[in-house]
Amino acid sequence: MPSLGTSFGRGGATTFQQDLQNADCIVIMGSNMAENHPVGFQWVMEARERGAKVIHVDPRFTRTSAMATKHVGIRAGSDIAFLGGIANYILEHDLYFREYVEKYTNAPVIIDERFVDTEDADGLFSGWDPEAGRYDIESWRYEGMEVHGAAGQRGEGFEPSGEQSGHGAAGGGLHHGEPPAEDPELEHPRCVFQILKRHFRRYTPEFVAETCACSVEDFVEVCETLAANSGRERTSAFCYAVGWTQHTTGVQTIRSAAIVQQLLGNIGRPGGGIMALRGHASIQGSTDIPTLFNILPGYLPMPHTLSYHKLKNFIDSNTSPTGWWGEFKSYWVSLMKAYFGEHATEENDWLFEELPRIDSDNSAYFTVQQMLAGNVKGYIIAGENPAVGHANGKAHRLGLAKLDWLVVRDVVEIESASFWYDGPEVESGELKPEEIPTEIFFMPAAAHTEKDGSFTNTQRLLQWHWQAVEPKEDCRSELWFYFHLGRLIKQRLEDSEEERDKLIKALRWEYPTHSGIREPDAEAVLQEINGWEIESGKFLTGYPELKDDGSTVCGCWIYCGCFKDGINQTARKKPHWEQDSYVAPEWAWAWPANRRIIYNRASADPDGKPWSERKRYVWWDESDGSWTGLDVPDFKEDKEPHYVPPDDAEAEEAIAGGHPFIMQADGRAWLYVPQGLEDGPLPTHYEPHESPFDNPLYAQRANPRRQQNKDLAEDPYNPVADEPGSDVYPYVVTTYRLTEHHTAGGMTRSVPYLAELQPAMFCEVHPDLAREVGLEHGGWATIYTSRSAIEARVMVTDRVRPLQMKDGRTVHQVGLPYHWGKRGLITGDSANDLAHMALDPNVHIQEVKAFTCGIRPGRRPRGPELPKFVAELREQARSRLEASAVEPPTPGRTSRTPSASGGRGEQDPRVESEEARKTSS
Amino acid sequence: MREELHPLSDLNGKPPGTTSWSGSITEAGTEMRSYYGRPIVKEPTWTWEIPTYFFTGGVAGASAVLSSAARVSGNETLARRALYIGTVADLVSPALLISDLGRPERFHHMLRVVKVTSPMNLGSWILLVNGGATTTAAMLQLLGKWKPVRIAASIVAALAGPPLATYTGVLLADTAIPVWHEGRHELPWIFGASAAASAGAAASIFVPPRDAGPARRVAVAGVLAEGALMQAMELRLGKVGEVYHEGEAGKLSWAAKGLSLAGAALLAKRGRKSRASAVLGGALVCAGEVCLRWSVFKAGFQSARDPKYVVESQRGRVEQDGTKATTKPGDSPAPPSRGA
Amino acid sequence: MALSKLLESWPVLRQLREGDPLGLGKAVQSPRSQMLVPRIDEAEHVVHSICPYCAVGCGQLVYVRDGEVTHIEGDPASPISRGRLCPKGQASKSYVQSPLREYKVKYRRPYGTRWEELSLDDAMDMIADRIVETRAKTWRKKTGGGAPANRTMAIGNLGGATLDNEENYLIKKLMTALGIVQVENQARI
Amino acid sequence: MNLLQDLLEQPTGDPDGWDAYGDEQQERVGFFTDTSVCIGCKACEVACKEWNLIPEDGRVWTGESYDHTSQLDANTWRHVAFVEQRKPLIGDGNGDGSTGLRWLMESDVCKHCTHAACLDVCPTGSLFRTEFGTVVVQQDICNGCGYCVPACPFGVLDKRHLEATTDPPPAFLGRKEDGRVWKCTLCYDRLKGGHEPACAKACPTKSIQFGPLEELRERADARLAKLEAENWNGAQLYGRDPDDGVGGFGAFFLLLDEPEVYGLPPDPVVTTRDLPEMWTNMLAAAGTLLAGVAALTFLGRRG
Repeated sequence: MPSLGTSFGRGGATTFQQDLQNADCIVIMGSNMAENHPVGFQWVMEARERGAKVIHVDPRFTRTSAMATKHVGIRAGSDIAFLGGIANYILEHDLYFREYVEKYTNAPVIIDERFVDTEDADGLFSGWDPEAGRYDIESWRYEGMEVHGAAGQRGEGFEPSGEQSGHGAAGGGLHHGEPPAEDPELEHPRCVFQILKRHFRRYTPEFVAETCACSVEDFVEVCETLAANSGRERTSAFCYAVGWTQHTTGVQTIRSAAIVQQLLGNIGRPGGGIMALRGHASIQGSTDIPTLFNILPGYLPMPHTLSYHKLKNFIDSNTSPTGWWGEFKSYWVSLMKAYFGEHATEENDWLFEELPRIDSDNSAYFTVQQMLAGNVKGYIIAGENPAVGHANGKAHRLGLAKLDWLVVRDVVEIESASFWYDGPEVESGELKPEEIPTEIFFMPAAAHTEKDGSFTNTQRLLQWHWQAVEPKEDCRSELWFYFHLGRLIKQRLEDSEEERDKLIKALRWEYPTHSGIREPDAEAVLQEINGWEIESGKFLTGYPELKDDGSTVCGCWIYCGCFKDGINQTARKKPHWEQDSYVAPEWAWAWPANRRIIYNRASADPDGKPWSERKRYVWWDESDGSWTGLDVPDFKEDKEPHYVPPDDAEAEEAIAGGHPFIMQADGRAWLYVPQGLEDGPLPTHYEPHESPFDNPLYAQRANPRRQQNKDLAEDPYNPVADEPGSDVYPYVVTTYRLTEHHTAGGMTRSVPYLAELQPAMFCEVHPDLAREVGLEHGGWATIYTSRSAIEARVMVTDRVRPLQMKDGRTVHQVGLPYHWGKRGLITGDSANDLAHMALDPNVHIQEVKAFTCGIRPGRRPRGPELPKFVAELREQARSRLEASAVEPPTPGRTSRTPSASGGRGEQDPRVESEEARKTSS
Repeated sequence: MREELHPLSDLNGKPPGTTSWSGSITEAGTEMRSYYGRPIVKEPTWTWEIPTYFFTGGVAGASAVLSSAARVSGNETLARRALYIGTVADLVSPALLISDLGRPERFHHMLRVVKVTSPMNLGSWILLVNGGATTTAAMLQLLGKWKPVRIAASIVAALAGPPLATYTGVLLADTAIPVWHEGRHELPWIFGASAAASAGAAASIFVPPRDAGPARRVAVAGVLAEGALMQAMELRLGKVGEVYHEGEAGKLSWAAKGLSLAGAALLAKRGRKSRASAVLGGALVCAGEVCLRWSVFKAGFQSARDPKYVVESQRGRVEQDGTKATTKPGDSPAPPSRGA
Repeated sequence: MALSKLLESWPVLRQLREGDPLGLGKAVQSPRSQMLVPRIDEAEHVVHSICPYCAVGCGQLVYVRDGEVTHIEGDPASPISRGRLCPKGQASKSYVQSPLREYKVKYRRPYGTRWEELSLDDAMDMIADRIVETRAKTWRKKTGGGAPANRTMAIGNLGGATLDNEENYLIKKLMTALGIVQVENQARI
Repeated sequence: MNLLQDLLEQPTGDPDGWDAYGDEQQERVGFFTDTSVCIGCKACEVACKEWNLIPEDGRVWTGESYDHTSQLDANTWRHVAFVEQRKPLIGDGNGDGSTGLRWLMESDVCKHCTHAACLDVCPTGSLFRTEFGTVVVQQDICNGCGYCVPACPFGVLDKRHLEATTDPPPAFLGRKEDGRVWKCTLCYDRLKGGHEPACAKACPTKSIQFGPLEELRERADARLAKLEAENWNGAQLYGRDPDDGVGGFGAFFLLLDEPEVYGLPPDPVVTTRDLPEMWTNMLAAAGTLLAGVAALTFLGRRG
C-alpha cells in the first residue's frame, strides 16, 4: 500500500466505514462496493438517505451503480486520466481548499531544478535510465534536500531508488521538519503546486471524455459535485478496491485519488478520506503483519542483498530524522527481541548479519517464474488458490507441476491441489499425471469457527473471533501447523553446527498449547505482537514506549497497544448502543493506537479549531492544553497547534504543531512524492500493458517501469494499439467479482446455497458486440488471448457500454467474473487463465482489470484442440506483427521493433524510449 | 471433462434453460409485462387421480339420486344396479384422492376440521356421508336386511349425491387460476350435468334397455345441458377461455363434445331397442365425460402457465374499476371497491 | 379416557369452543406449533466471531449445541455491521459444514495417479524433513554478486490474507528464521 | 344463504382467525420491503435457507439478469428478482448520460394476507393464522393435498418433491418425496423466541423491514412521499391498503414499476371473496340435478 503510505505516511484506509454516513458526496471508483462489500455499503446508503451524492465510476453498470445517484461509465484502464482530469478541473477553476493545501500539504515545496516532468519528456520523468530500465530518483528531490541516506552509503554502490526507502519512511534527508525551500504563495514555477498544475494541464474535460469514452457533461458534473461538497463545511470520501490496484499503474491510480482528496482538503476529516476496501478478511492484517517478501511486521523493510550490509547503515537509511520513523531503531530492536529473545544482543547487532536478504522482486509472480525454470523445489500454500486466483493460471499450474514437493492447506480440495489430475492442462494433454514429479500433501484446515484469532479488517480494525467448536479429525489451524512444523524443524536442527542454522536455533518458539490436539494459544502470540517490557514483563500500551536498547519486546510496533493492560483489546465486544458515539472506540482495537480516522489533526485548522461545527472531529482544547475529540487524536497529546520545533529536534519532536501527517518527515501530506515509488513522483496516464489504444498524451504508451516477462514463453502478450495483429484481440476485457462468490471461489463454490445463486461462469457483452460477433443471449462464447481460451455463458446486457472513441471507432468491452474453476459443486473455466503477468513496479500486482481479448460464439475446443486453437491465433497475430517490422517507423508514432525472443511487439522500454526521445525532441 | 455444465438438473420442476430473449436482457426487462414470461399463479400439483375422481365422484353422486328416484318410481332393477354403480364409484373415489395426496398416510387429517371456506374440506365430509350411506344401502340391499335402514341410507345418499357431484366445480373455481375462477358461475352446473350424464350412461350400460329409460333420458339431458353450459362459460370467459381451444385442453374439449354427443345420439335413437347400442352409447358418453373432466383440468394448468391470463384480465379490471392493490403517490381515492 | 382426550383436542370441537368457527386460527393450531422454540434458544453456548469472507469485518454469532455449530447469524453488537450479513457471511454455517469439506490428510506420491491416505503426524514429519533437506541443499550464503544472502531460493510460502494475524506472524517469523524469503499472500494479488 | 354470506363477510380490518387468540394475541407484525434500497445481494435468500434448513434446489443458469432462483416455491421462500431497464432511476436522466439505465431489484416473499386464500382453502387446518397475525403451514398436519398451491393469487406456495429431510413418509409407502407444501413462516419459531425474522436481520440496507404492521405502513407512506419529492420514477406501494383484494398484505412492498414487471399480480383478490356466491350457485346446481334426475325418471317410459 505504498501509495497511501507515501502520500500520508501509513499504508491503510484513512477512515472507517461507519464514517461514510457523514459524507456529503461519496465517489466509488475502482470498486463495486454494493456487490463486494455489501454490509459496508449500508453506510453509503445512510449518507444517500441524508441527501449525499453517491457517484459510481465504473466500466460497467453494476448493483452499486443501481444505487448511485450518478453512474459514469468509463473505459477500463483509464482511471488516472479521469482522476487527473478532476485534479486539473479543481486547479483550473480554483476549487481547491486553499488553506488546507497551503498548510497541510507539500504544495509550497520547491523541487530540485533538475526535475523534468513527463509533459516535457514525452511521458518519462527525469532520471530515466534506459539501460537499467529504472529511474534514478535523485532529480526528484526537494531542492536543497540531502538525498536520503548518508554520503557513506553511496560508497557501497547504494543507489537511492524508490523501493528501499521502505513504506512511509519518506524523505529521510529532511532536516528538522521544514523543507529547505518553500513558496507559501504557491507561485514559484518549481513549487509542487505549479508542477502539479503543469503536469495535469492537458487533462481537460475533452481529453477525459475522449480517453475514458464518457461524456464531457458527466465528467464535469462529477467535478462540480465533488468541489461543491468539499471545503470547510462539507466533505467528500473516495472508496476504492482492486478495480484501481490491479493495473500496471495501480499504485499511481491511488496516488491520483490522494492528490484529489488533498486538493479538496478531505483527508483526516469526518465524511472524508480514502476508504481502501480490501477483498479478504485480513488483507490489511496480512500486510501489517506481513506474509510478504519485502517487509517485516510494522512495514519494517527486509534487508536487501544490494545494500545495508551493516546494521548501522540499515538503521540510518531507514531512520528519518523527523516524524515517527525517527524511532525506527526501537521498532527494529524490539522485533528482533521478539524473534530471537536473549540470543539477539547489542553485541551481535541483534543477529542482523544472519538475517536473510531479499532482491528487489521475490514476489509470487517471481516465484512462479522460478518454478518454471526449475529452481523452486518446495512450496507451501495456506488458504490461497493461485491456480484460479493469480493471473495466467496456466503458468502457475505448469509451475506447480515442476516442484519436488507441495503442501496445500485448505478447507476443500482446491484447484491448486488437484491440478495434477483434474487441471485444464491434464484435459488438454499438456500434462500427464504419471509424468508430474510433484509430491503433494493436502492438509485439511480448520475453519474460522474452529480456532481463536484476530482479523484486521479494511479499516485497520483488529477483531477477535473465538473458537466455537473443536476441529474434526485431521483439520488443524495454520497456527497449529506452522507452530508444530517449526518445533519439528528446530528438533531436527537442535545440535546442528551449520552456520545457516544459527538463526533457526536462536528462534524464540515456545508458546503455551491447549486442548487435546495441542493447539497453540493464539492470545499468547497476540501478546508477543503487542510486546512487553522484558524486565517487568508489563505489557506495553503504545509504540512510544519502545526502546532501542533491547529492553522491550514487540512483534509489530504499529500493533503495540492491542493487548494494553493485559486485556485482549481486539476481543472487546461492547455493543455500539452502549457507546456514546458512532465512532464506538470500545469495540475491538484499531491500529495505530485505536485511532479510527487517522491524520485527524487535519480535521482542525492550523489554530486547532474545527474547520466547521458541522465537521467537528478532533480539536485543541485550550483549557486543559491537549487535543481532544470524538476519536483518539492522531497527534502528540500535548503539542499545542502553534508549536515550532527547535532546529535540533529529532523524530517526533521535529513535527510542527500545524502539521497533521506525523509519519511524514515534513509532517505534511505529499501531493508530490519525491521518494518511495518506482514509477514517478506524480501519477501519469499510461495505457494498460495490453490495450487497443495508443497513449493520447505521449509516445510512451504504457508505464515504462512496469514489470514484463519478455522472455517467458508461458507469458506471451497480445499485439496492442494499432500494431498489426492487434485486431486478433480487439476487445477490452475486465474481470470482477460477484456478491454471491468470493475471489477464487474456493470458499463459495463448495457452498450449496451460494452455488445455486450464481451457478455458471458467464460473460457480459453489449447487444452491439453480440450482434457484431453473433453471440446469443443464454448461449455460449469462447474468449481467447495469447495465453489461453475459456468458455462462458453469454449475458447480453446494456450494462457493459461500448466505447465511442474519438477516431469514430467503437471498441467493445467484455466483462468476466473470475470465481470459477474445475472443482466445487459448480464448475467452470477460470477467467484469470486469460490474464498476463505484467505487473505494477511498486507492489508487483497483476493487471487483470484491463487487458485485451477476442471473443466468438460457441463452446471452446476440447482436449488437445484447445492449446492448438490458442497457438494458432497467437501465431496469426505475431506473424502479422513481424511482417510489419520491415516498414519504416511512422513519424510521431513509436515504432515497435519486436525483439527476437518472442514476447510481443511493444517490447523493451529501452528501445522505445530512444525512439521516443528522437521523435519527441 | 464434466460435459454437462449443470451437474444437477433442476429438481423441482423449475423450467430449466434460458428465456427466449434474443436481444439484450435489458431490452427484455424494459418491455416485458411479466417476469421473463414466468407464471404468476402456480399450476396445481394434482395428478391424474383428480380428474378421474371428478368423474367417479360425479357418477357416485348422480347414481345415488337415480337409484332412489328409480326406487320410488318402482323401477327396482334400475334402482338396484344404479346403487351398485354408485357404490363402486363411492369406493374408488377416496382411493383416488388418497393416492393423489403428497402424504397419503395423513388422509384422515381431512376430517380434522369443518371449514366452510374450504370446498375440499366440505367435499371430504360430503363424500364421507354419501359414500357411507351408499355403501350401507348397497350392502343392506345385497343382504336384503333392515329395509328401513336401507331406505334411510339411500335417502341420505340421494340428498348428499348432488352436492358431491357439484362441489368439485366449486373446488376448482375457488382458486386463483383465471380460467377456473372466472368460470365459477358455470362450473358447478357443468359438473352437475356431467355427473348426470355419466351416471345415466353408466346405468344405461349395466341395466337392460327396458328398465334403463330414465337412465338414458338423464344421460342425454346431462350431455345436452353440459354442452350448453360449456358454451355459456366460454362466452363469458372471453380471452381467458381461449385455453379451451389450445393445447391438450383444446383437444380434450373436442373429444368430450364428440364422444358425448355421439353417445347421447346413439342412446336416444337406438338405446331403447338394442342392448349393444345402449352399452356403446353409454360407454361413449362416459368416455366423453371423462374427456370433459380432463379438459377442464388441463385448461387450469394452461391458464396458470402463461402469465398473460392473470395480467391481462386483472389489468382489464383495473382500467375499469381501479385497484387498491397499488398506492401511487398523490393517489386519488379509487372508486369504492366492488361489493362481494 | 382416550375418547375424552380426542374430543378435547379434536379441532372441530375446538372450533366451537374457542370462538374460531371458520377453523382458521387457534382452534387448528397443533401442539407442536404451540410449543415451538427457535433453535438458537436451545444452543448450549454462543460465540462472538467475525465473518471469514471479505474485509468489512462483520460480527457473527455462532450458536453451538452438542459440539456442532447449529446456526450462524449477524452480531447486532458490531458497530460496523449492526447484525447484518451478506449472502456469503450468512452462508458461513454451510461453508464450515460444506459437503465437499476435507477432514483427512491426502497424499499424492511423485508420479502417482491417485490420492492416498497418510496420518497427520507422518505428514508433519515428512514435510519437516523435506524443508530441512531442500534448505540444506540449496542454501546460499552469498548472492552471485557476492552480496550477503543467507537464504534458500528453493522454497516458497503462499498465504494468507484469509489467515489470522497470529498465524501470519508465526509464518513470517518461522520462514525468516529458515532463510525462506519467497513469502507472499493475496495482498499482492 | 345470508347466514353463509354473513359468516364469510370478511371483517376488513383484522386478519381472519386472529381474534380467537384472546390474550395470547400479539401485535400484528409483517414486512415492508423497500425495493428502492435493495442492492440485490440475496442475503435474505441465504438467511432464510440457513435458518429454515431448506434443501438447495437446482443450479440452473437462467440468463434472467442476475436471478437464477426464478420464483418462490417449496425450496425458495425469499426470491430476489432482477429487472434491467432502459429507464432512468430518477427524473429524466441518470446513470450513464445517453440511455439512462436502472436495475430494479426486489426481494419477494409470501404476503401473509389479511384474507389468505391458502389459509381459507386448506382442508386439514394445517395452514393457520398465528397469534402474530401471520400465516403458517404446520408441517405435522399438512398431508400434501396441494389445494393451497393454485389458490394463492401470488403463486407463493408449492409442494416439495425433494426427498424429505424432516418427518420422512413411512417406509411402507415406498415414497421418498417430502410431499408437503412449504412457504415462508415469517420465522414463526423466531417470533416465539422474541427474535426478528432471519431475512430482516440479515438485510444489509434494511430494504426488508420487520415490525408492527401499522408502524410499517406509516413508514412506507413517508418513504413514498420522500421518493416522490426526489422525483423517483414509478414509485408506488403494493399491498399497503387494507381495502385491497386480500384485505391488505402482511408483507407489502414499495416498487419502482408496475407489479407485473416483478411477476406480481396487478389486482390480486382472495378467491374466498366469491365463495359465498359459488356455494349458493352449487346448491342451486345440486337442487336442479336432484329435481332433474327425479323428473326425468318419472316423466317417461320405464324402458
